[in-house]
Amino acid sequence: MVERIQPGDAIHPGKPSTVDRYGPLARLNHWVTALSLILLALSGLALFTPSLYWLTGLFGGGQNTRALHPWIGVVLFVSFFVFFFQLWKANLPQRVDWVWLSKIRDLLGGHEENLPELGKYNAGQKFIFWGMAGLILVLIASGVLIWEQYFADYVDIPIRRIAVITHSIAAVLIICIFILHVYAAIWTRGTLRAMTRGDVTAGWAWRHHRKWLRDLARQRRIDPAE
Amino acid sequence: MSGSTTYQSPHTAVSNPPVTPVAAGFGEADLVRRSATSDLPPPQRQLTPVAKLIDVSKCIGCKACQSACIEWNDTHPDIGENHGIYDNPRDLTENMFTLMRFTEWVNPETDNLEWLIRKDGCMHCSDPGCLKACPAPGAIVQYTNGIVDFVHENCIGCGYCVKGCPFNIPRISKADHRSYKCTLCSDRVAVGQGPACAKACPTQAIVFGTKEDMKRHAEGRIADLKSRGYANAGLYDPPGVGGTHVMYVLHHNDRPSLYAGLPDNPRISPIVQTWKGVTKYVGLAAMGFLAAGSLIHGVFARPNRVTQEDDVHGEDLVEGKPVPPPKPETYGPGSGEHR
Amino acid sequence: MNMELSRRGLLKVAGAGVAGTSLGAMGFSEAEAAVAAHVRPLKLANLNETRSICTYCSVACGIIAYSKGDRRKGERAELIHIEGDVDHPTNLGTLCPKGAALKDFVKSESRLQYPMIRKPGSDRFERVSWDFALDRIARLMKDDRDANFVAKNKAGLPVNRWTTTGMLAASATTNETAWATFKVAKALGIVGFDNQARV
Amino acid sequence: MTNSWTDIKNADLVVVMGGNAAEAHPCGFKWVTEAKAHRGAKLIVVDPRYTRTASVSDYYAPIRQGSDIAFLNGLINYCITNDKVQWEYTKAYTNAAFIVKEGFGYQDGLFTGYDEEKRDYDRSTWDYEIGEDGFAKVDPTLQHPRCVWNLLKQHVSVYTPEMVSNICGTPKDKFLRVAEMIAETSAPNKVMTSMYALGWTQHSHGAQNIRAMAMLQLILGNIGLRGGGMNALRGHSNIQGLTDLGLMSHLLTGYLNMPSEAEPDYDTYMKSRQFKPLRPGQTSYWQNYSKFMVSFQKAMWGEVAAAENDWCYDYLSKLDVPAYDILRMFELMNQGRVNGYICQGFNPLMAVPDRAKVTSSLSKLKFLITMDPLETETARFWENHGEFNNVDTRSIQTEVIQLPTVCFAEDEGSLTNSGRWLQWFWPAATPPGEARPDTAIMAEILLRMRELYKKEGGAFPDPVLNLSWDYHNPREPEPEELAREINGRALVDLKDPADPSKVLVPAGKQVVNFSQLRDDGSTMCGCWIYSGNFNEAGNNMARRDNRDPSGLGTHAGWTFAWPLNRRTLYNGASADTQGRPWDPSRKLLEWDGTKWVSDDVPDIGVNAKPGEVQPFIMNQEGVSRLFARGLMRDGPFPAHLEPFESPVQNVFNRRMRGNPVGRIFESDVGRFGNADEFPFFATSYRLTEHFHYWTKHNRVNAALQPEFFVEISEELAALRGVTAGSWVRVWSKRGSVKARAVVTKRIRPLQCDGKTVHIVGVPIHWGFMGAARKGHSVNTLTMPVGEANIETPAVKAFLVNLEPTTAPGVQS
Repeated sequence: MVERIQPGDAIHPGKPSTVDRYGPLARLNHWVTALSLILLALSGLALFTPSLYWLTGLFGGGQNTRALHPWIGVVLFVSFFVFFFQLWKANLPQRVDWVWLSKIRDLLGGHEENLPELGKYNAGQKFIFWGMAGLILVLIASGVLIWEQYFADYVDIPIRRIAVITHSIAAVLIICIFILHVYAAIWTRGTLRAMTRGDVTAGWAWRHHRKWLRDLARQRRIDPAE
Repeated sequence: MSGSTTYQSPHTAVSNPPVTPVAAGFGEADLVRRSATSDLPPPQRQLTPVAKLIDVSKCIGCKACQSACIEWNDTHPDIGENHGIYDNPRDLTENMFTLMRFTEWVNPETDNLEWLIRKDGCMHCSDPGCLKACPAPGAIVQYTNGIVDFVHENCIGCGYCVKGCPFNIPRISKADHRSYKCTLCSDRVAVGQGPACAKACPTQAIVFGTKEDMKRHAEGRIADLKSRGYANAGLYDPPGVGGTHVMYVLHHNDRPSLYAGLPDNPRISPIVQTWKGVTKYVGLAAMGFLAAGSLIHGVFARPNRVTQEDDVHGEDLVEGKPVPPPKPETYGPGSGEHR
Repeated sequence: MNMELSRRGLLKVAGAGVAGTSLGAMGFSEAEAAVAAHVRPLKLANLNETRSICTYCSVACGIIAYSKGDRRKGERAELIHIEGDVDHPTNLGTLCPKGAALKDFVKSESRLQYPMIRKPGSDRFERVSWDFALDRIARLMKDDRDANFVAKNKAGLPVNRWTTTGMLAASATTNETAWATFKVAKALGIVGFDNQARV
Repeated sequence: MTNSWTDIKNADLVVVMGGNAAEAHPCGFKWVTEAKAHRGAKLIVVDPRYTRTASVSDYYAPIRQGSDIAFLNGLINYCITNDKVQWEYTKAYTNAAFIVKEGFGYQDGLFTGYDEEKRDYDRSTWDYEIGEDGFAKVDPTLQHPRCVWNLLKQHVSVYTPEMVSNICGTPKDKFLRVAEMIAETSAPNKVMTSMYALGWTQHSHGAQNIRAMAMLQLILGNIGLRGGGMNALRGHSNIQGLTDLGLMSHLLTGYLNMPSEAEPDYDTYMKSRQFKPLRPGQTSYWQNYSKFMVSFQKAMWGEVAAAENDWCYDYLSKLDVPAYDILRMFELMNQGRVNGYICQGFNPLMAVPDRAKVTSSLSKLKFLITMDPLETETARFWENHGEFNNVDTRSIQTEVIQLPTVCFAEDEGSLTNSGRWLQWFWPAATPPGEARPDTAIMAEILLRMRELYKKEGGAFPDPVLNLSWDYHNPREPEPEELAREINGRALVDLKDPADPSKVLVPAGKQVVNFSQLRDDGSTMCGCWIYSGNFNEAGNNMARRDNRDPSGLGTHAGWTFAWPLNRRTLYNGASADTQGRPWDPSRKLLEWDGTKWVSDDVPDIGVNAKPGEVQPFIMNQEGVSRLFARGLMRDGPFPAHLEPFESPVQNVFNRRMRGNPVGRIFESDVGRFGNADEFPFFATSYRLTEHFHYWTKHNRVNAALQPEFFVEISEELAALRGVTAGSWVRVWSKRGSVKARAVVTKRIRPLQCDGKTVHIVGVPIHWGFMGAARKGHSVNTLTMPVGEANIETPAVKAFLVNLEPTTAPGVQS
């Protein structure tokens, strides 16, 4: 059975041909989320370790950092989950993901041709997607529990202690994922334009998400209106 | 001086506070700990540790300490409600640094009612959990005399101190988002005066002096209590937090928790220890390792580029030209299914 | 005898015991060497001290009132703080929850500032001048005294009672105020004269 | 207080009963904790509630409020039965040996001579047998059946531990434990102190409560010693001073009496005040009465007071009733017989029992003048504050003039504390707005009335016009001038009677103390007992030498104590009949063979020989009185009396209600409830966080105990379905209040006369003015009963009912 095409994904023949990968809403979501995550990481790290406390300077001091961080978290949470609902189906795991994963060395070693053909997302991307989603849930939940300004009166201190350590660990993990995500996007040349212009080249799609491209091409033939 | 005075009671105050400007007797140079600061220069001198001793058996629960605390610190506690008990305000607040907590307890051994009244407030731990938890450099400091003080200019109101404290003491102001607690009246101590609560205490159940003297004074009090039938009377100076600079004489030192939940064995929560310890180091290491690894990979490994062949195949597919067929293993049985 | 004189010399009498040794421990003796970066400066600096006695109960604790401005020099003096007087033999500087909060009694928002009058049937007080109030009081009292004074009883013996106006005196005023009050009330023949000692 | 606050540290045993020293006088209570910490003293608390004093006690025993006499008589009985009596003291320093007149007796709860119609006793049999020599007859062997000791023994014999337990609800074992501890202080070197307050005075038999303890203290030999005595913990900062200065209906200054109608002239007045000694060689210091009286009259009316006009004796009002006390004034007011009222620093709308009657009474005034630093409910009694003061403003025709006065911080002068210390203080702040000192207000009223009298004439203006008012600024007398006037001065050169060439005090100079006063018009003195406060040595009340060479808390150089700077009253009794201190380690007075030596001022002639001159110098007997003769209206011995409202009957006379000579007004007879309708037994008190109705105005104290509540036992809460912190309605025959419920183990039901008595504690403080939450006031519930001897309102014991309700302002 053919994987369902994400709405908005489409091929534009040309020189070179491009493939629409993300619509404006998704890109907006992505960048709001990304910016939020960066700000959260910076403000969070400032409070996580004294050696980075200087980062509070970016936010106008410790008080502002403390006040802004949770609100940025709320923005990230909302933004990410609007994003999430656009993408979650395409990120459902498939058996091929395991095959892909088992050959990850080939990927890093520059032998992507040895890897299976993939749909819109590879296992790494899916891992990032689900990792982010899960950690954001953990972070927002634990973050609310330690949001002193509004919720301190409703949460027992032992719970708050668990929440704060959970928040810290989750934050570390999400930052790690974030690094992977950013690095992967940079290392895999031609990727960034998917989130800037919203499209990728057909060659990029062929190389990395060949099944996705094949599906789109097949769709195009079925639906000549495009 | 009253030469032939037969005994000396411990008075917190030997003279009235000065009105001529006096330089503080200790300051930044006397810090032994400073929150979120690793490069604190070692103090040049060791001040003699001080302590406040609260003799619960002498306390009449009059709340003079609360009153004196409010006045000295110019705080404004709310006029609340009666909740069916004598504890008022209902809890410590950013405007109420100390609080009498009342417990009615029938001693099962004697069948007598005992009204256990404990003055709650910052214990000035030798190993202060608040300071350990605090992320803001210099918001919490500890002097070599043992006073743990909050420096409100540096406080960011995050509430980490609340989680760090084993005694549930700091309170974050909803108005200015800074954390407040008893300072042991550091401003008074710095000019040779005892804390306002200790000075006011009508029965001198609260006394203040060097920690050593306070321990000695406590010994006398404990002996008196034992002679009155309190076999388990003792000094509460919990080792789990390295001892405290606010200590209690308790009639029932075997069961501190009788006194409105005074922790039996207080210590900084292991969770907080882990959070401020292992988590921080492992987390930083993980993030650093990953970032460095990526960098190294980026420098030394070839980037994953789209090849010309890929471009050709991609364009071909778009234009409907033949392209290499799908790799067989991609389409395993049921592989296209979502679930 | 004034307080300047009387508070010198006898200052450090009570209890040197434990606290005596503590004083040095606080670093007080090395004050000049220290830098007060964190510690709040003592709020009593440059205020005027006045010895007083707590106005509440009959333990009569010694207190020191700290004020900005010196009344003895005819300046306007604002009360800033009140604390127990360490030199006082009864309280040794301690205070109860009332005494420790005396400042907020003196500076209560419900302190009266001006003479007021409430006319019969009215639902409000109106501000009046002292002259008006005192003249009005003198008039009301004299009229009532003249109308109802019992100079002689039925047997014709002088009894000099004024029973239709009474007075309750304040047992928190000074002896000197009490004596002045006593003289006026008893001279007027007010027999319905009492103070809180009765209750 | 017979002793000073600092002296309490010398006690071996402290009994707090009829008071709550830790809560009402925390800084004085310090000396109890000192006695405990340094002498190993024990503290006993006997109270209906387990108070904060009890929380630091060594032993607590519950008692039903108002039954203290039974408990105390039980203690006396225990001591006598178990031979725990300080015999040498009792025999030498009390009237135990005095023989009482034939005919005196006690039966069915009443003493001889009761007249039910008049509600009064004929006290003629309550006296000693007088011998032909004019002295009272005594039997030093205590064998005579009618000697005081044997009468006392018989009188208290019914107060067995079982009887005490039955009346008071105190479990027998607890009573016995208390008795055992107290009896130990009969040893000459063991001293007990009694600390009491309004828990004893505010009953219809208040004076007898105190007498009972005083008698116990006497037979234990604890009066006059360091660490002993009867220590009345007085209320306001200068309530002692105002009593000493006679700001009461029945008093002049220094406990001189207002004359009564039966004393129309000075000779008659003085005839009953000769105070001839009842035993040979005794001091009977009141023999000097005329010196103090004449000097007082000279202070009042100066030159006008002369021998020819009996020192202006006519100027004094003559009372036709024992006193126009506060309850009587409100009764008269309610009858429409009072037109004007001045409330100087007094808030009767909150403080006087039966608030509904108080409101009704104030509403009938033509004018009300209030002088106060603060808003008072009284000044605004006409203002509607919903259910907290539900009055019809328009119908109230009272003109109210509210005058702002200074408070202590802006004032200067002296205050007399409970230990009789007159302490001077100085002004620290500028008064707010136009607030003025009370002295200025009183002066202005006087001067303006004088002007009117001069202009218009009027009713007997002489005492007003001639009142001595020669102050530097008559419109605002200075505190020091007034203090000097209180001390007194020589009006002419005072010559030494032994050597007329020697001038003791030149004219115009201050007398040293009252020993120099004379009854020939040559001296004046405002208040004789205070004399010495401000003499030529200066303002002794401002002395600040706080040294204490003995280490026993005398502090003789600190301010001034009346009389004569004496710190412990009756201190002559601190030594045995040989003049040796009972306990050398707590030496107070010691006879060195020719004179008494002490760091205090001896309360006995300094050369008066021990064994010959007895130490109770104010009494005609020279000794203390276990038997009070006819000096008390309700009996020469204390006898158990029930409160007027009580859940149980008087076991000695079930027909008798309250004190048979307690004062109630005809119009109030219908305002009493009974136990069927009002089954619970309430008491009123103040909390340590508060001072009466003042601290309502203080944000700090208001925060420390913010809201009106009542305290009940867990058992009563269960009985009525009340939970802690919920609202309850409490009502008596006279009114109803709503309060939060504090449900506590500190109050327990008591078993009295076969009934379970549930106690309801109702604290005072709240009203409708100030910073604190508005609240109902206790006096809505309390009874307008006057104590038999002194007319103090009996507000410590009354019947109420109680049920759950909703918050004020919320309909149930």
